[in-house]
Amino acid sequence: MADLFTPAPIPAPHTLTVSFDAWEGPLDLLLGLARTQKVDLREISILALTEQYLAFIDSARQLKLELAADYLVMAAWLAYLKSALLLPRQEQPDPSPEDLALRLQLRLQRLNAMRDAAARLMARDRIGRDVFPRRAPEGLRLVKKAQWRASLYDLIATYGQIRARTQPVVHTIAVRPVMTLDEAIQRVGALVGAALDWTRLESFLPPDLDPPKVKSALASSFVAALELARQGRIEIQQDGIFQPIYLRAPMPADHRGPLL
Amino acid sequence: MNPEPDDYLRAVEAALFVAEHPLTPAEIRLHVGEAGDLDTALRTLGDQYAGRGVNLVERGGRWHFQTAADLAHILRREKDEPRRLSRAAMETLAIIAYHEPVSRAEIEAIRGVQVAKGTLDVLMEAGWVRPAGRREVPGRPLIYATTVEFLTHFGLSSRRDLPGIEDLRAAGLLDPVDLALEGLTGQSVVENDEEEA
Amino acid sequence: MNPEPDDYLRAVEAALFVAEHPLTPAEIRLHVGEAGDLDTALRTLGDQYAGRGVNLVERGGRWHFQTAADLAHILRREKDEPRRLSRAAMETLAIIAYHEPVSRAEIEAIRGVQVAKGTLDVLMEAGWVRPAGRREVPGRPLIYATTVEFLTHFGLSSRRDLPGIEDLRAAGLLDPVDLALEGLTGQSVVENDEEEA
Repeated sequence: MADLFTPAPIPAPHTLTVSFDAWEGPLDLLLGLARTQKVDLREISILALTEQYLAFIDSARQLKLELAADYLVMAAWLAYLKSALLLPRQEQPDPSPEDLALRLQLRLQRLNAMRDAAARLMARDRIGRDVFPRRAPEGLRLVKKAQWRASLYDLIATYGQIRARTQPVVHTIAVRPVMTLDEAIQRVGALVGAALDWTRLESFLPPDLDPPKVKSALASSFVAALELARQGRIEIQQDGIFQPIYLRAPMPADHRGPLL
Repeated sequence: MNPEPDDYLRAVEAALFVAEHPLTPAEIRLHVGEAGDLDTALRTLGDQYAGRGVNLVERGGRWHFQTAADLAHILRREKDEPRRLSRAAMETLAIIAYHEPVSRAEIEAIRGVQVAKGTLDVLMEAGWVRPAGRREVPGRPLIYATTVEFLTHFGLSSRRDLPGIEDLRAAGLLDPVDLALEGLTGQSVVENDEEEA
Repeated sequence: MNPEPDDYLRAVEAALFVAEHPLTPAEIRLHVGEAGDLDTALRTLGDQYAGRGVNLVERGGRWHFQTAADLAHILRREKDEPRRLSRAAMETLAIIAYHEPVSRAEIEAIRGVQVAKGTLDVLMEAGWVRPAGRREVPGRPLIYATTVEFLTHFGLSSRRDLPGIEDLRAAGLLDPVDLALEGLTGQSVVENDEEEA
């Protein structure tokens, strides 16, 4: 802020010791020069300002100061403006040099206004420099209180999962609907005595069986028939592969038909 | 406030206001100098701030402003933050609900996993679980049970409203996960079907 | 101080006292509730603290306590010195504050030099300037504006408090040169109007 509160060095061509670092570009330099005219910027003579600027640049050149290009561009433009302003009015180019001069004046006014505004802004009572808040406020605290969410479904579903996960898996062997071989031997042995002629194996099955049990009964009865035949208690006949199987009680030897 | 606090009083007030910690009179004087009667200024400030939202207090020879004790509640604002229970907490809660009262070891035996300390804390903080005495076995472990708030939250009039094992089974909630998956893939699970029926 | 500040006033006072940053009325209400007239309470507190070593101030719609400016010398510490701004940064800040929102090209038009890369960064890092969208013109340049922290730091209740802003506006010094030129030469004024609105 030192550069703000110390007034810009007022350049005068005969005491030129200015470093160009002090200027923020040619417009800034022009504004500094304009302030030396000590008049309201609205009253400023652009022609006089132009001459001041060009003299300043010349002095700088004689002192072999390094001049940034934009200062030289401004110098060239101002030299043009000066010559145009000096021309008789009817010979002046378009846009008129008066308009150009006015434009420059307006720009200087605006830059000057912002420079003053910046100074007044910086001079305000600033936090941490002029006014102070508490250095260690306790702070307003926002305490977050957990609002736990869980539904009854979550609860019971979770419990079900625990039980399913941790219970030993028990394999139960189902009791199948079967007819045992003993049952079949008894049944077939009893019934075949009553049959006089060849009778199909299926006829010896109990009536009203469930379909799964029918197969079991058929298989058991077949094995029972083989067993009874081996014991000589019945005879078996089948005409070909996959043909019906017939059973009957044993005949006297001469009546015996073809054996299986 | 008083119409015209003098500059010395104002300086003491401001110094105490910005201070990072309570100040001794000597520390205050480092700021405000010797141009006034510090004891009087502190007493006057104390009187002026008495009964306000901020008071000037002296503790062990140091002075500082602090908020009035009865206003503490407004400086700490609570905000509800909805959160879901972790899986571990949910399982623990379910086991307590179905088996209460249970000890931690029993919960672990049922879960097949250790129960972290924080898990029970969360359930107690939520107000759903409470310690319910000790089991009279060696080690006298703490046992846990559910609370009335638990019943309220889950809309139960009593623990008997919890669906039993058979209800869970009927709802398919006891299906082992892999079996349920097998069913989903359309493969035959014929034999077990009959068992479940 | 007043003999009997009511509890609502006391609560507002305490909340502002402990707050870590300036509070909006909405933030204050979060703590003190709706049981009183906040505007009145703030005005009353402001009056009560006026002229004291500590004042209640409003900056950009936020309220905070701060020490009185004339006591700065006893409170300032060396390390408090705010960061020095370059002249470029100060001018750029002023231009943004008085013209906002402005684009970089507009800042450059006023200053007659390019805005160095770091200048806007410094102002944004200080928290005083923020990007405020883009101007809907070719190139869609970024535009900048000041922040609430800017108002707080420089002790401004609002941008209307910017020193001399009404005079500058009345003098047309916040209008772009082209616009002013057209006005001066009696030509019609057009395009830039909206930007200034």
